[in-house]
Amino acid sequence: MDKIKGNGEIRVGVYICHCGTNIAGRVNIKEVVEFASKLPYVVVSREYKYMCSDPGQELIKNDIKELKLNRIVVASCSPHLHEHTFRKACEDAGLNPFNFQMANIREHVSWVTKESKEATEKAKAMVRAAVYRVVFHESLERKSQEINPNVLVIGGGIAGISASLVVADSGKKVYLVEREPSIGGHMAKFDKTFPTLDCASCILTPKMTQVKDHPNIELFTYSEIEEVDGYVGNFKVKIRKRARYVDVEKCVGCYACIEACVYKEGKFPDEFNEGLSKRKPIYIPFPQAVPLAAVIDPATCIQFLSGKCKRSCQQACERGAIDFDMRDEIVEVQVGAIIVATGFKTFDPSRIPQYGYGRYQNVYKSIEIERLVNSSGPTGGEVILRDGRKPQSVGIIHCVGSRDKNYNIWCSRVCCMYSLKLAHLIKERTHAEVYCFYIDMRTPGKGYEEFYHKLMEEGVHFIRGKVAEVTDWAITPEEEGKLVIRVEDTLIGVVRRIPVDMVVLAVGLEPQPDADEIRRLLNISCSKEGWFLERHPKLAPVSTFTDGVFIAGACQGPKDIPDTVAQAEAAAAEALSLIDRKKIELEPNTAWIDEEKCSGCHICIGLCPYSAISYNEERKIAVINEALCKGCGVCVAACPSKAAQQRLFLDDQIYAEIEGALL
Amino acid sequence: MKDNKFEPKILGIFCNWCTYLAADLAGVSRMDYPSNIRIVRTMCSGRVDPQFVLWGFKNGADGILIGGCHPGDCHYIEGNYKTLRRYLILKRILREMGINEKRLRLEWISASEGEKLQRVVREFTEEIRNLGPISEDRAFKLQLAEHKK
Amino acid sequence: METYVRTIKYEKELDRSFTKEILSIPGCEGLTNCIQCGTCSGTCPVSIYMDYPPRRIIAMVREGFKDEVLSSKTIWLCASCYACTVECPQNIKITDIMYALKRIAMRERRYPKGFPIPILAKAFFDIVSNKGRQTESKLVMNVWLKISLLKILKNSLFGLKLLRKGKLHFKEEKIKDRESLKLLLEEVKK
Amino acid sequence: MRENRKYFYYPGCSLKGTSLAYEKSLLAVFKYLGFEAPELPDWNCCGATSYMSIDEMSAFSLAVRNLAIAEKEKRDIVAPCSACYMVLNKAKKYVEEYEGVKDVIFKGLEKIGLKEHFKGDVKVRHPLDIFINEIGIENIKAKIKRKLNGVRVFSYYGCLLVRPFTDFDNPRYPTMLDNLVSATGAETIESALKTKCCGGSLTGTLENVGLRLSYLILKEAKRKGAHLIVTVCPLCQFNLEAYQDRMEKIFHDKLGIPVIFFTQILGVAFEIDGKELGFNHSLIYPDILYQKALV
Repeated sequence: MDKIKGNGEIRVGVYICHCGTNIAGRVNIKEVVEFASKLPYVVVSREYKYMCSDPGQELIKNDIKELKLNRIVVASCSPHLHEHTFRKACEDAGLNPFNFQMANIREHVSWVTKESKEATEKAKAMVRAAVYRVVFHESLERKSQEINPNVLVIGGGIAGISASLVVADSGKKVYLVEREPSIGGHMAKFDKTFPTLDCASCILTPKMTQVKDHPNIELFTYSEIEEVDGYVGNFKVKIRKRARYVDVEKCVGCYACIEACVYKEGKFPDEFNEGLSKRKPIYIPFPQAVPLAAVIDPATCIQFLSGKCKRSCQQACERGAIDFDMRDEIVEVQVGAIIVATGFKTFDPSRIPQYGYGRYQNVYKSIEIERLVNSSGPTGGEVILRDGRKPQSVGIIHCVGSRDKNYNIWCSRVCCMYSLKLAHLIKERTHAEVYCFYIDMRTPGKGYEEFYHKLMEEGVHFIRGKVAEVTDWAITPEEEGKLVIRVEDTLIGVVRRIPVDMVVLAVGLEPQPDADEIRRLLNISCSKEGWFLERHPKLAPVSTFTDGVFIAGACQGPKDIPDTVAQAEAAAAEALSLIDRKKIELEPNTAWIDEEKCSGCHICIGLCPYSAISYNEERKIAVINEALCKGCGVCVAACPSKAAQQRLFLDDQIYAEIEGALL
Repeated sequence: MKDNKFEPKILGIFCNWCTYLAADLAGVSRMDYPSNIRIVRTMCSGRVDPQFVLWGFKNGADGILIGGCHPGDCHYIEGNYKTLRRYLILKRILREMGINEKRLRLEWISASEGEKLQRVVREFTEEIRNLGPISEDRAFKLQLAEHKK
Repeated sequence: METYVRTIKYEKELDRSFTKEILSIPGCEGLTNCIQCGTCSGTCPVSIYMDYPPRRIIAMVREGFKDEVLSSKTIWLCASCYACTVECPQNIKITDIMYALKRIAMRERRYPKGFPIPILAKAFFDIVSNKGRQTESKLVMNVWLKISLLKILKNSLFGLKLLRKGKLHFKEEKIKDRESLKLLLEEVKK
Repeated sequence: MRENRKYFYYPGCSLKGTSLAYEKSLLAVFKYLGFEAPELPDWNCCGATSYMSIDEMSAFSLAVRNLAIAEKEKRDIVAPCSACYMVLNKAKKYVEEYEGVKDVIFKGLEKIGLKEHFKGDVKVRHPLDIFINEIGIENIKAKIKRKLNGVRVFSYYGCLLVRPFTDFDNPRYPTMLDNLVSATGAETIESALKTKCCGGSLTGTLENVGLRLSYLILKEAKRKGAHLIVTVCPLCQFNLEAYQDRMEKIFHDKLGIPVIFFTQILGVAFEIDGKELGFNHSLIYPDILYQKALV
């Protein structure tokens, strides 16, 4: 504290927030206010119910003007939440916003401390640390940078499609990257959507076509993100266009190549039909695919396996679209904002052996049934067992892989509703007896509960109980040849054995297996379950902690189509709002070199991850290019002569903060 | 406080992007932990100058916890690797100085690991509580002895 | 005249301290997490013989229905096969809770009278506490003596069959250092 | 981690009583494979399930005394009885996980001079785990002299071996026993009942309950065309074999299915003498294993 520079009289104002009872319920505010008022340089110390509210901010602004305060400390929540708010208030009152420091006495004190006395002591220490630190703060200027107006959207499911269209319609350029050969995602596989039972492809296909035809959308299918560089407003993105061996520009989707393939019949599991039908090595994923173009799977194509195929597909293509020599291609694009909409994966039920998936052929995953009931699916919409029989009784098991600490703890949110939908469709197509086994029926949504009632009227048996096992173990003659579901009917309190022909496992939603790679590429965070983490669960649901990167749809957590679209459009709006600012102000926490102290030792140069530091041969000193500096401070910590310094994180500021914190 | 046991002072220096956010998350999730820790924020754990640590001990910290992003997850590409290198050297220096090296700990705690933060702070506080005040370490005893002369 | 049994439960008839006691026992801490899904009952091989399925026992313990729980046959029917514990989606150690309930029922002598399972447990306990090992023939005789002499007669042919095949013998099994076993058991019971 | 693990054999009460055949065949097979495991000195009852119903800490202390004796000699334990295996592992885990349990048990161990010998390093393993993960299925295959082709085996794990503290197999759908039995050339039968409870001690106390559980397993084995049942647990073997004539009367069903230990079927494949394998204790003799047609 003795080292304060002589830049005029220092007048600190301290403001302690109650945050309703969030802080005041644990911390003795009066004591902290009293304590703060006695700290050095403190002119005024006040409390208020909600500092972030208008009257709270007014209090600060008035004091700045009337008491000539030139340093402000607010002790309230995390700076990640309201630092911005209070800096703005300082600025409004004519004080440089960087003469401000925040003490986090909510997240780091009142919410994590049981004893009131301890919490009060800790709050005092945090306030002291902030006051000691703010004394060393100085006025700083923000630098601004231009924002690239293009937007990258990762993932071409309903979330990515919706976000792309909103952004593109506003006149901005969109790069939409999808890793499958067609956009459409999971929704393209569904027949009907709950609770309205409107046809999924009737509402999705027009949107897919719009994407294809939109002048502002550049579509990259069968492509993945390779590298992301840069920061908000100026991202450089490398996209790997995987070789599809069919030129999308030339292909018209006439199927001639597929008919000509040396395989007369499909032989390999069809991914789009969840393996319920077979495809050839050259195929079009589904008739409404966008782009409507064939793709060759090199893992099954004879030409790629042996090099000795007749290449009848190539000969059949009049437009010469097939190119066996095609290679992966890297395309680099520049964008100002990124929307991540990478979706989810369905739970693999073979992880629960007692449900018999993979062992009993009439145990299905729900997504397989979506294909079975789909009129463009492998059976033309007929619900039949693998041996061709029509099931007379069907059991639908909810919460498979969800709400279970042995697998995934979360509720997948969509399973109750899609199970009801499948129950309806199966009943409609087969007139079978349908049993739904649920733990809790979760139908919060517009028209959802009504749909549940409709199903009850239709005569579906609703049995409350988590199924213990599905077996082929027959005890009675009626059970022979059937799958037996054993469950406690918890509403009656009796264990039941129910023989059925078909079992449907309502599998839950999981993060994509490679979500972690996307997370690293974009420098965003995941929740511990693996879903992408939003900046704030309520107030910033589509932002991330990395500026300029937004998230939409099920990659953030399980959600249904309406919620996904709402979030996608919100993410698009956020991205547009960012881009339309044209310029972005950067946090002035960059480093610089004190030329007089620099000995030219080179230590910092090798450390900088952004190559922002160079050596000036003439003056024999290091020089930092502040446009490249991102403000990590690694060079500062390493500089042996203290020549490197970082704004907002000056050594003196941190020393003072540490001293103050150790009350 | 409880049982008149020694209550250590603990300084936490957390990076802005991972561990500081984990502490925020622990708060939002109401995961309580001992109040001994005082948290100071730097943008990257790579900003932690070894002198911060020494300054902390000098100013009465009985234990110092540095928190950074997991290897490979650093917001600034590889600042945390530099932290690790410095940390290892710093531990040796502390040993030489006669300060128990257990008083300094480095942990990788990501933004989603509120639970880990709680666990680490609990463990570390307990460990330091058992070690006793830093003034009982050799370095400080020597200093005190010097002083008396 | 027909009599009707009143089934309403008043708050004052519940024993909340019972719930607290169970919660404090190692292994029983997960009790409050139960979502009443019935996996335990459905998985349990003997739930079909129980007066209350395990799911209801958990619910009753949680709400302090001490009398019903301690006098139930359920806790004694549990064969401790751990199937419920493995499958419980909330990772509640149901088998451990059943053990805890058995112990309290024994302590308070609340188990169903003449029910053979607690008798076996007690006989087992006594032999092992004294000898350090179990002698199966002795255990069976002790239990049968307590239940009914008739049972011995009824099972004598069965016993003979086992004797002939060397599956049953009357040599008493015991450990050498019974002194230290006694010390150990006394110490941990304090 | 200790190099070159050494083992003690922990018989438990059953292997000295109703399941002498298990002890004989296990030791014979161990000898044949050159696996050394002397009997744990002055071992005591593991505490088992009944003991746990009376007093928790006494039950844990009984189990831990055995662990401490083994650890004193720096050896691990092989426990062939599923109940002993589970109980010993459970005691170890609870001492590790619960301070309250640890404090009491350590106080007890101190009293009998075993505290300083017990850190909780000792491992408790089942012979099945040893065969698969220590000796190795390939090594076992190489030593097989008599292939048991054509024998249909219902491999029955029972409950406690795989639940809930086992780490060497999937507790919901174990396969290790099937793998081992297949190594002899015998065919194993897929069944949902392979980990279902046999009734345990209920067969002795509530006969109608226990017998029905055992009967369902036998019935399923019969339905799936099994020649014999192979098991890893003394109580399962006893329940499934000894009461078959009684079940036949109650359930009006013809059974007569041999129930043997997995060590016995291995012994047959190794051509160890039947008496050494304890077949003289069998109530239902597994003729099928000795039919000439197999050779």
